[in-house]
Formats: sequence, C-alpha cells, structure tokens
Amino acid sequence: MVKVKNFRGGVHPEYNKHITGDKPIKVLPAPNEVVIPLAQHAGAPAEPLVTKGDSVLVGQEIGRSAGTISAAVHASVSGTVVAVEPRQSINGREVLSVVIENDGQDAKVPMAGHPDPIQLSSGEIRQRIEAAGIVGLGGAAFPTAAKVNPPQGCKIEYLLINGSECEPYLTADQKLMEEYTEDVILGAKLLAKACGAEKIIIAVEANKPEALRKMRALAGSNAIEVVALVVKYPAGGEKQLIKAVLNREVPEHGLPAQCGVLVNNVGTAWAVAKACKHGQPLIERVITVTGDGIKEPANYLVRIGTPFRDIIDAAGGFAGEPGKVIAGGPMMGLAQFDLNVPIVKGVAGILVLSNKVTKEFDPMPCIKCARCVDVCPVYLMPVTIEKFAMNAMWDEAEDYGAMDCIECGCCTYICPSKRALLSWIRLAKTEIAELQRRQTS
Amino acid sequence: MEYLLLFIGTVIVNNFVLVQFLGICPFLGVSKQVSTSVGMGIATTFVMVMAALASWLIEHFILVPLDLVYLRTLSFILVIAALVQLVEMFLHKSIPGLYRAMGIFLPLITTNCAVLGLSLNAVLRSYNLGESLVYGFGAGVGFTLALILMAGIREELEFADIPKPLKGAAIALITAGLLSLAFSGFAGMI
Amino acid sequence: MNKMIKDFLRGLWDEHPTFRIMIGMCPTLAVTTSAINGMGMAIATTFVLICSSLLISMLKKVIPGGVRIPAYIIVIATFVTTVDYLMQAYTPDLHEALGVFIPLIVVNCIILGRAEAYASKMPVIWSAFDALGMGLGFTWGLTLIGSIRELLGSGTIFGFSVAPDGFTPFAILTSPPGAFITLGVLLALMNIISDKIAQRTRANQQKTAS
Amino acid sequence: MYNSLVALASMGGLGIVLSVGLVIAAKKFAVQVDERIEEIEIALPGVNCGACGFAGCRSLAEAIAEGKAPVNGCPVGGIDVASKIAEIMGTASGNAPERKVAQVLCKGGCAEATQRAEYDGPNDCRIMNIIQGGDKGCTYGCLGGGTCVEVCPFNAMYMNENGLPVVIEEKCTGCGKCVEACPRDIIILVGEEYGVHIRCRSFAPGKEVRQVCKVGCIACRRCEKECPYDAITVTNNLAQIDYDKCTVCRKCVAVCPVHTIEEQEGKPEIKAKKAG
Amino acid sequence: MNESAKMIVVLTIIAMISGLLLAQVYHLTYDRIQLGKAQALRGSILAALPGAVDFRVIEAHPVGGLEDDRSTLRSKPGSDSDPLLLFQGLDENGDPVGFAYVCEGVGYGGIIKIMVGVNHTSELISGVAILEHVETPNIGSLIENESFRNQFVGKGTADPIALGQDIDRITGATVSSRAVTEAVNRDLSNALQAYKEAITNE
Amino acid sequence: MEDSRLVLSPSPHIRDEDTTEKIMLTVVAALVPVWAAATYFFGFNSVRLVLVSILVAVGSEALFLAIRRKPITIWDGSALVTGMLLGLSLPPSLPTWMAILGSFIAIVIGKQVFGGLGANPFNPALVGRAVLVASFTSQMTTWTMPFTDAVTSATPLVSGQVSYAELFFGTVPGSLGETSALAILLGGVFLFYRGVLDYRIPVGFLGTVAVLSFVFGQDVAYQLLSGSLLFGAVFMATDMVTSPITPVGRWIFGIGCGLVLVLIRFWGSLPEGLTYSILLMNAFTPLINRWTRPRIYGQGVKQA
Repeated sequence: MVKVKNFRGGVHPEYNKHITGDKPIKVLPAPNEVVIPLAQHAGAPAEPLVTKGDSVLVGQEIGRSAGTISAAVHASVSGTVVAVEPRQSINGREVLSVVIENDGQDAKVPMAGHPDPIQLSSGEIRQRIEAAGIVGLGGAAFPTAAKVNPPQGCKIEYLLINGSECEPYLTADQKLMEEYTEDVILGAKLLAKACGAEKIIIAVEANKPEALRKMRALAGSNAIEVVALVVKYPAGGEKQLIKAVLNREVPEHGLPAQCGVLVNNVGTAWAVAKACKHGQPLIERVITVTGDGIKEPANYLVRIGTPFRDIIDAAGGFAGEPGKVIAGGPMMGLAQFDLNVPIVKGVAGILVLSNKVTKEFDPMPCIKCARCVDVCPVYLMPVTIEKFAMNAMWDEAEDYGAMDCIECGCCTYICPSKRALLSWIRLAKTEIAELQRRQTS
Repeated sequence: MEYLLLFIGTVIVNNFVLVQFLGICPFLGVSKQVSTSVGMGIATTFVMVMAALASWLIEHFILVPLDLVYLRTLSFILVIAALVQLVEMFLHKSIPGLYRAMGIFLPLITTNCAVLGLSLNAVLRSYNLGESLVYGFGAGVGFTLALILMAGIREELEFADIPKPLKGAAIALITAGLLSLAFSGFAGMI
Repeated sequence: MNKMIKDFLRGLWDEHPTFRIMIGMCPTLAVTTSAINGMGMAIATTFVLICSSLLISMLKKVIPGGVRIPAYIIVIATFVTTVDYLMQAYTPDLHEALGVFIPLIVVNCIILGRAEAYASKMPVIWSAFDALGMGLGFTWGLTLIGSIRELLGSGTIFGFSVAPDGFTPFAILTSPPGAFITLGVLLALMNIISDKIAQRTRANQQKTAS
Repeated sequence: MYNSLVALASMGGLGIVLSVGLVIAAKKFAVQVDERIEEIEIALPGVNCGACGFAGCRSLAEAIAEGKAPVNGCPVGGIDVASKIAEIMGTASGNAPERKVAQVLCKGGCAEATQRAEYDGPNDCRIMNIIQGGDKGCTYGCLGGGTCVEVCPFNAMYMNENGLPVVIEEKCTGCGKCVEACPRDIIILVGEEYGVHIRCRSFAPGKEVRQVCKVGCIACRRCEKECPYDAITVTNNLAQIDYDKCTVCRKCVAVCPVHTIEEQEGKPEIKAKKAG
Repeated sequence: MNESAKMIVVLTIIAMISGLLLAQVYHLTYDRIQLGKAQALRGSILAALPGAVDFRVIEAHPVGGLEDDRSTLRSKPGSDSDPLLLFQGLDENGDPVGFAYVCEGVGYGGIIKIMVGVNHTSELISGVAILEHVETPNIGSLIENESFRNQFVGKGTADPIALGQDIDRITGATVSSRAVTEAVNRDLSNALQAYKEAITNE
Repeated sequence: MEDSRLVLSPSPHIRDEDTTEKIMLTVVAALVPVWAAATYFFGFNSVRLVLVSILVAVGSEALFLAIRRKPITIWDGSALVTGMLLGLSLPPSLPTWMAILGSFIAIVIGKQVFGGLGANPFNPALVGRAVLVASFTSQMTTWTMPFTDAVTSATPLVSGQVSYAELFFGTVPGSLGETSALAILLGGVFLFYRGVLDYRIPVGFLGTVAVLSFVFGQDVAYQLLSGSLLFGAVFMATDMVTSPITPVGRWIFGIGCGLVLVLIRFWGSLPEGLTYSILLMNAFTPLINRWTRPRIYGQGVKQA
C-alpha cells in the first residue's frame, strides 16, 4: 500500500460518487439556444465582438479578452446572435451575455491544429491557450494564459495536475481522466512546457482507482509522477494540494507560483491539449448531472452556454419536487433559483437535491467544540471570526485571518450546532474588502 | 526561597483582589478589555513597588524614630498620591510613548485601595525592605493576573445573551465570585 | 428646602453608592461577613463622609485648585485616623474585625467623590444633607448585604441566632466568593426592582397624559 | 506636647516638600492640551474611581472631548456633571445641527413584492445579498432580513408584519448605523421635518419593476411634472426628491399611480422655503 | 501672593493642623487603647495558664532560634536582636504557674496567632488560646471553641501532637485545625528549652 | 414544477450528521458505565443523588428559561449532562437537599446567568460542586465504604493503604462516580471513539500529574488512580464549552490543570484540588485561546 498524501484539516462528507461514477461521458446535443455570458472567468469581462443579428460559427470569438487577467469567449454553436444583453448568471447577478440561436449546422470556423503539439514552443502554447479562452475548469475559472505566465522572479519547479475532484457527487474529472487519459497527459506536458516546470505530478484521490490506474499506466512512460491523495475534502483545494503533495505552503495572500508550483485542473489540461492539437477553443466541457432530485444522473459533454433546464431535461428531468438546484458540488456550489442560467466554463456539475436533503438547519448556540478549528484546512478559527462578524467587528475578524478563508465550507459542514459559520465569514470578507477599498481610494 | 514563597503567596494564595478584596473598583471598572487591563496591571505593579519602597522609608526613617505612628495613614496616602502625580507628569512630558501605554492609568491608581492597603499591610507585618518590595511586586502581579483573567472572560461575555438585569456589574461580580472560588483552592497553601 | 430633601434622598436610591454607582466596593465586599460588621463599617464611613464634606465645603474658598486633591486627602485622612483610634479605644472587637479596611476609608471613592463633586462646589448645609444621604444609603446597603450573608451563612443576625435547629449554614456566603456572588445577585434584584418602578411610573405618566 | 510639636513640624515639612514638588513638577512638565479636556476634567469629580470604564477622569475627559464617550459618561457625577460637560462641549462645537432621522425607501414588503426563491440561511440582509443577490424578485428593494433593526443601538426600528423595517422617529438619533448596514442602500438620513418620501430605490425599467413589485417606481414622471418646486427628478428610471427644495406640499403624493410616494402625518408644509 | 506660593502655604498649613489634631487624638485615646490591649493579652495569658493571676514578661533567646518556618513567610525571631517573649504566669503567692508563648500558623484565611500555655512543673500544655484569626466563620472559626482547644491540654513534648490521633479534626475545617495543631507542635520544645534557660540564668 | 420556488441558500449545502444533542447524549452514554459502577458499589444512594441532580438541573434550566421567556431548550441535553456529572461527583452519604441546592446553583449561577448553553466561562457542574464544598465542607468530604454505610472521613488520597486493584475497580471510599477507574476509562474510550473527546486535555492532564509525581518521588499509579483525578480529567476538564478551542491551547489547558492539581495535592492544604485546578484553568481559557492562535496557512512563509 503506497502511502497516500495527506494534509491537516478537512472533512469526510458522504461522497455519493457511485451515482454517476460508472456512467460514461455522453455527448449532449447542442441546444436550440445558448446563452454565453461574457464574464465567465475571474478578472475583467470580455468585450463583445458581435451584435444582435450577426451570424456566428462554432468556435468563433465573440468576446475579446479585456486585459491581462481576462479571457476570450467563443461561440459554442453556429447560428444567429439574437441578443447581446444582461442575462441571469449562476452567481445570481445579471451579466452581459451573447444569446445565439442554434441553426443546427454546427459549422465551424477553420481551426489550425498541430499534428504533434509537443513540438510547439512554450510561447506558441501560451498563445494558443490565450486564443482558446481557456480558464481553470476546477471552479475558480482563473484565466490559464495568465496563470502559466508566472510573475517575475518566480521559477516554476512543479506542475501539479489536480485530479482530486474532492467535491462530493461530482465525477466529471474522474470520467475525463478515465476516458481521455491520453489528452489529459498531453495537456499536462504542454502546460509544463508553457510555464517551464521541471516536473509534472498528477494527484488523484485514492477513491478513483480506475483513474489512478489509467493515469499511472500512461504516465510512467512520460516521466510523470502520479500520486494518490487522501480521500478528504478539500483535497483538491489548490493550497491543500500543494501542502499534501509537496509539503510546501503558498505564502499568505500570495500565489502558488511564489512557492514554485503551478496547479491546473485535469479539465484544463484536457482543454489545453485540444486547443493545441485541434486548435479548438474552450466551447464545451464535461459536467456531472446528479443528486437525488434527478431522474437519470449522468456525465455529459455539454456546450458552454447550454441552459440548466435543457441539461436537466436531458437527464430525465426532476425526480419529485426539487429542493435545491446547485451549480457545482454540494460544498462550494451555488444554489440557483432560475433554471434558465447557462453552463459556464467553471461549472463542473449540476446537483439537484430534493427537499428532504435540504432540510432547514436551525442554528443552536455554539458549544465551542472546536471542530471547525480542527477541520479548517487553512488553520483559521472560524468560530471566532463568526463571532466577530456577527458583531460587526471587522478589524478583529481581519486580524483573525478572515481574508485567508478559502470558503471551502468545512467549518459549516462539521458544526454540530449547525451554525452558518461560512456565511458570516464570507460577510466579513466582503466588508473587509469594502473597507480596504475605501481606505486605498 | 523565602522571597519566592512570599511572592507566590501574594500572587495566588492571598491574591489582593480575589481573596483580600483590595482594589475592587478598578478591578471591576478596567477589566473590560484585555489590552487595557494589561496596561493597567503593569502601571499598578510599578506604583505598588514604588509605594512599598516609599512607605518603608517613611515608616522606618520618620514615623518610628519620631514616634509618629498615628500619622501613618495620612503620610502614606499623601506620599502615594504625590508620587503618582509626579510620575504621571514626568511620563507625560518626557516619555509620551510610555505615558500613552501606561501613564493614563496612573491617576486611577491613587485611589486604588490596593496600593494603600499594601503599604499598611507591609508595615503591619513588619516586613523588611526586601520583603516589602517583593510583597509590593507580588501584589501588583496578583492584581494584574486577576485583572487579565477577568478581562478575558468579560470579553467573551460581551457576545453572550446575558439576562438583562444581570448585564454589566452584576454579571461581572458573579464572574469575579467564581474566579475567587477557583482561587480558593490555594487557600492555606503557604 | 426641597433641594435638600432631594439631595438627601438621592443617595438612598437613585444614586445609591453600592447598588447604582458601584463605588466603595472594597469594604462593601470585605467586611460584610456579618450585619454588625457591615453596619459598623458604614457608620464609620458615614462619619468621615459627613465631617469631611462639611469641612471641605467650608474650606472650598481657601484651597487653591492645584492642590485641592492633596488637601482633601489630608482632611479625609485626618478624620479617618481619628475614627480609627476612637474605634480602637472604644470598640476594639469591631476594630479588629474591620482591620485594615478602616484606614482604607481614606481611599473610598464615595468620600473623595462627594468631596470633589459636591462639597467643593455647594454650600455647607447642602453638602451635609448630601453626605448624610450618601452615608445612610451606604449604611443600609452594607447592613443589608451583611444581614443576608450572616443570616444564610451563619444562621444568625446581628449575632442573635435566629435559625431553627438543624439549620446547616450556607457557609460559602461568608467567604470571599460568596461576597461577590451575593452582591451580584442583589444587584440583579435591584435592577429588576428599579425596572419595575420605572415601568410603573411610565405607565402612570401615560395614564395621566391620556 | 513635645510629640505634638514634632507632628506639627513633620507634617508641615511633608506639606511643604510635597506642594513645592507638585508646583515645580506642574511647571516643569507642563504639556499643552486641548482646553476643553482641562475644563471637562475640572467638571468631572476627579475621583479616578474607574466606574466609567476609562482609566481615570482624565481619560474620560479626553474621550468626551474627542467624541468617543457621551457627555454623561461619568456615572458618579450624575446629571449635574453631565449638563456641565454638555455645556463645555456645546460651546465648542457650535449650534446643534438639524435633527435627522432614518427613512426606509422601500415599500415592497411580502404583500407587494415577489420572491424569486425560498431563502434558507442566516437571517441577515448582508449575507442574503451575497448569496446570489437574495431571494427577492426586486434586486434593489428591501431584503427583509432585519439587519437594520438588529444594528440599531437605540431600538428605534422594528420589522412590521409585512416584512419591512419601520423607523420609530422619536427614538431615532440619526446615528446612521442602519444606513451603513443596509446592503441595498435603501435607508437614508433626512431632516426630520420632511414628510414626503419616494419609497423606492429601483433603477430597473418600469416594465421590470412592475413584474416584481406592485408599489415600485415605474418612472412615469408624473410627480416630476407635478412638483411646483422642481424638487423631483427622474434619472435612471427612478424618481428622487431633492430635499433641499422640497416644501412638503404633498402635490406629488396624489398623482403617483403606484403609490410609491408616501406622506407622513404631523409634518406640515414648510412655508418659509416657499417664500424664498 | 502668587498662585504657587498660595498652594504651598495652604497645603502646608492644612497638613500642620492635621498633624496637630491627630497628635491630640492619639494622646487622648492612647491610654485606653493600651489598656484594652493589655487586658486582652492578660486575658489570653491567664486563659492559657489556669491558676495564674498575674504574669511577667521574660525575654528569652532560644539557642539556634526557632525552627525556620516557611508558613509564616518571614524569618522567625532567633537572631540576637529579636528576643522571644515568654510570659511567666504567677499565682496569688507570686510563684510561677507556667509560661505562655505566642506561635503562628497559616490557616484557610491567613495567619492564626495562638497563645500556648505550658505548666511549670509538668511541662505539659496547660491551655491554648486563639489570639487572632481570619478563618471562615462557622467552619474555620470553630478553632476558637473550647472543645477544640481543650484537646491540647496535657499534651507535651514527649509525644508529638498529631492531628487525627491526639487532636480531633474539626469536620470541614481540616486546614484550620491542622494549622493550629502544627503551630503548637512546632515551637513547643524550643520554647520550653528557652524558658528553662531563661529561668536558670536569672 | 414551474410554480415551486427553488431553495436559495449559502454553501455548503450538506451538513455532518452530528448534532449538539447527539454529542450531549454521547457523553450521557459514556457516563452510564460510571453510574452503573456507582450503583453497584453504593446502591440506592447513587440512584438517589444522580437522579435528583438530573431532575433539578433540567428543571431549573426550564424554569429559568421560562422566566426569561426564552424557548425552553432542555432537550439539547446539556442540563442532563451537567446534572449527571454533578450527581456523580457527590459523596454517597450527602443529604438530598444539598444535591438539589448544588444542582440548582450549577445550572443557575454556573450557566444560565451567563446566557445559557455555550456562554458559561466555568464548568457548571464544577461550580455546583465547588460551592457545595465551600458551604458544606464536612458533608462533602465524608465518604462511605462501598457496599456498606460505614462512614470514613477521608479520601483514599489522604489515608492511603489500598491496593492498585482496589483503586482500579473502585472498591474504595470516594464520591459516587470517581472510584472506579475501570468504568471511567470505558466511558473515556467510548467518547474518544465517537470523536467527542479531545485526547490532548486528558493526556496532558494525566501526563503532567504522572511526570510530576515521579519527579517528586510519589507513587505515580497511586496518584493517577486515586481521588477524582481520572473522572475529572476525562469528563470535567474536557467540557467543550469551557476548554480552549485551539489545539495548542488544549495541551496548555491539560498541562495547566495537571500543574495546579499537583500544586494543591502536594503543597496545598486541601485534600483534593481537582475542582479548583479545572475551574482555574477555565478562567484562563479565553486568554489561552487568544494567545495560541494557530498559524494560518501560508503565514510566515517566505516568498520564493
């Protein structure tokens, strides 16, 4: 038994990966209409390149990257632009989006592939990543082009490929690793070349033996190390992954690059491989549709911009009355109230929980059991920050490291008194950020 | 060794605040925040050592030789008051940093009965100079300890849903009572 | 005349030194192990309070502002020492029971506080009434605390055994923790009472208003 | 007799030494400070008992002078001292400013506004606002979490049955805590004499407002036209009152088709302004 | 007169008057206080020495000093300068009945001062009186009870007094009763020796 | 389907199954062997005192909350635990009315005046016990031999001369729950297995006592097994509300308890310092929390 890589803190929720773990990835037909928000990534929203009435082709750039931290947006279907207007997005806000009516032709813009992409120079790879509008597919959706271009003075030693997928229920990355093993490994090598990393390590949670086996089989010949990670949430958190695999820590308020590491999701690697091999921009991704509120849970390859409603319908619709529809996993996903919101680049799944799972949690007084302190993967004292936040003591909350919170939700998950710790910490973060903004201005 | 025992005895066994009831007013008044109570505690300790020294000198060079023991209370309190005021003025002018950290507590200490109590007790127990100084230092540390413990608890209680009639001084007194109860385990130790 | 009565009554409830303003806590806690000790302490304090208030009120024109605190302290300390010696001579037992807390009357905030806040600004006769009110307030407060602690903690009151046979005294009340807790609970009760009074007066006001 | 003389002499000596020392020290170590602090300190009892929670009377005096403590911060001094300090502070800070009270600019409670989801989380508007922008159909209106009521230090607000906060104007001190806390910025401080308010903060177009709220401003501009003093302007789909111009004439109240504009009883028209 | 001078003069005058006043008070009450103290001391000495009607003070210098005692927190008399005071009890005829000495123990609340009387001939304890204590009323203070104190009568140096065997522990006041027992026990032989030396030297 | 509104809530959307009630009931379950042993040794007295303590604790909690017009939260089990702990720490021969008084004080003065569950700075059961000891010292320090009503006046800690086996199984005089080390360890292991007990406090506590006993030439096993140390270290010191929340803090707390206990046992004048050692460390808890904040991830890491 190889020792699995561990880190301090974290929780063991019910994983429920068996629901879709053995379901192969199905390709979901492009919907009649896609809604493509121009802000799907961290950083500045893309600038629209099309107007109402324009006709577009699959892969055509419809939003131009608007700065260093930004990403291009592409049409995922061919057809006519019916609107460029604010539409409801998964974060509950209205976001400027391009709505395209699918003409069913699936006519693609010419895409320049490369038969042996590994021959590309690192500059060329970076260029292709940027052109393809690739962002981190793990959830944060940080523009990959910016990421692989580390700041001055940072030497990247390791490229970590994050295949841990620690969110319960979700199996998209797992299936990707099992079915597109080669492309993922190619993507990893391309990314390593792009950022100049010396060594590639692929980390997979130990509860995905099939993915581990397939990865190991291919990695060996490519001088890539594959490590088994402890089965624990949030093993896939960037900082936790680095700590577990390399026993290094990212400096506070710093970037992984500052400790010589770059972390990329397997989905990102796959997207990079496709961009370099086929010249295909990021217009589709693998997602998991699951939960006890879904009739036929499955893994799908879907076009970016497909409305939730279409995907849920494809998965057989709701089983009974739905309680919550969540974009992402149960720990960090965002609850949705509008089924017309589209799948964006950073969404790894749709989780539908029935009313009985989403029963109300009545907070009781804190009994200071300190479980939240024990499970916090960034070693905060959530209960203390919560206390300060509830009393609007923002300075104290900041002093206790509120801004270091990664919002993984472990504290709230574990709390026996069912207190909404994360919500209050999140509030503290917003308030502190607001105060800081006011101070600097 | 004797000095050490005297020190420990004064700090925990016969804690000025919790066992001897000296300095209760500032104990209840200034124990709302840990940071403040640390400053107050240090300032008090400083004054206590000075007072122990001054009162010993007065007792042995003025009151006893001149047979004026009846002026003890009067002369002690006067000297303490003057001393505190002088130190405060000196700090305010000369070391403003220290004044802000500690000097602002000084006026409060004049009427701290722990200081006068200390001077009187040291004389009544016929301590020699060394013992008086240790006694003064121990009393100050004991006062500081009680103050900081109390402040720690009270800061927590700020967040608690305390019944309305008990808010403020009442709950502080009950907390002090329980604190005193905890300290009573040392009773009779030294 | 009205003002004098008001000044007098103020110390008994509205600005009660123990239950309202919370000053002079050291003797309040330390010597109230029995009713007689509490009362003795309070009377001694009252005596000093009245005398020094009178004297300071008389001297207020003479004493320059810069040395007023040292001057007041001297006046107070003189009376305290007098009381100390008188008690030692005539009530040696009580003197022993109160111990170091008699000289500590000097630093009792009630006295210096009234001297500063009232006697140094007001005419002599008003100061006397104010001091008397404060002193009596202090007296009933300390006597009450002393009685409660003595009754429950020893089963006696003013030294007379009043408890039935087989009464097991609740001895913690005579110890330091008991002092704190008793006063804390009493304070809470006072708060409840004055809340009730305030509610009633407000209700009455509304009734008369409507 | 001899002993008495010794006592006399030694106390005299002590008195001289101490007073000379103090006088010299007072001169030598004199520090320039805010005069008000001096005055307040003299007004305070000077007992340094610590009952106020500050480190002595001087600290309290400084805190009062800086506005960090109330004028009645001294529990020992009572009303006399408080009024004296108020005088000192008053003379320095000039005339009292006009009294402002909080006004809630949203009428869309449970009965009038739609919900777009069932909210299940901490009952705090600021948190609701972070979580997907809250459960309310209108993204500008009151979230009904009662955070303003919670933060009010004077118990001057309460939530009515319709899920909207109500200001008890007699208790309101205009401290602005609720204004700060409201994530939707629907609470403003207005001079207490103004009795007409447009209770909506939605910048959405009229059509959208109608979908989510029965009493939201639809930017029909009738009030703007009606106002004889040009106190109302409609910008960004929302009618807003310029209180400096408003005379509380109440003409706008009647014309509003959705009853967004509300008048308060007991606040008469301001004649003086009309003349000027 | 300028302000500073006025301050100095006023304060000095007040201080002087106060000093004068207190001197008078002191002298007025002096006799009575001394009388009270003497009476109290006499009472406790006579209580510790049954049969005595008067006493005289002997200054003794115990050889090697009394055992250094951590509990009283200060060096014991024993150095040449500090004599140990022994009170010799005398009967009607002026013959010695025994002697008494003061010892201290630390109880629950603080120092307990005890007067121990020793019979002249038998050299056994003839009585014990509690001079000062600050024990908890009704628990520790029971050491003042006659039933507790009388247990010491007849005990001597030959047989170290042990709590629980010779002396019954006061229930609930182990600390106080132990403090008394230990204090009595500790100094007994030294005091006895000092007494013997003192009277032979005379 | 269109009509039903979806639920909007902050993440995380799933919660652990453990609840406060479950934690409290786990502690109760862990106390069952202790109570059983007490009943075996001391018979009816054990049932009488513990039952009375529990009833009064729950009853006074309900009463106090009713007076405050707050929701009656007696079903969270915290008052049950307090009552049970207090009951088990009483000597078998104690009059019933004293148990009633102690339990009432534990809940009202020890807990409810501070605002109820989670707000009390001191362990309520220990507050109740300490008040009883201070008030009725003789009754609280009079123990009976197991299986008999014969009164012995001292704890084994003082009188000594009992075998390790007797100490381990509990056939010695003592308070109800504290005599049988076996039963206490059973309960402790169960608590640890259920994740309710943090090992740092008992290990730090007992370890400190063991080491110091060894250093001062005392019988280590005897010091560990006698008196109420084990019971206190497993059930009282580990009370979540009144012990520190930081990992380092819990070590400090445990070691501090041990130090104070040894100080009182070896040099103090009281026969047993357990109650005071824990109460004293309870007072330190807020300061320990404040001064043992864990190093935040990435804090102090040099930027490469």
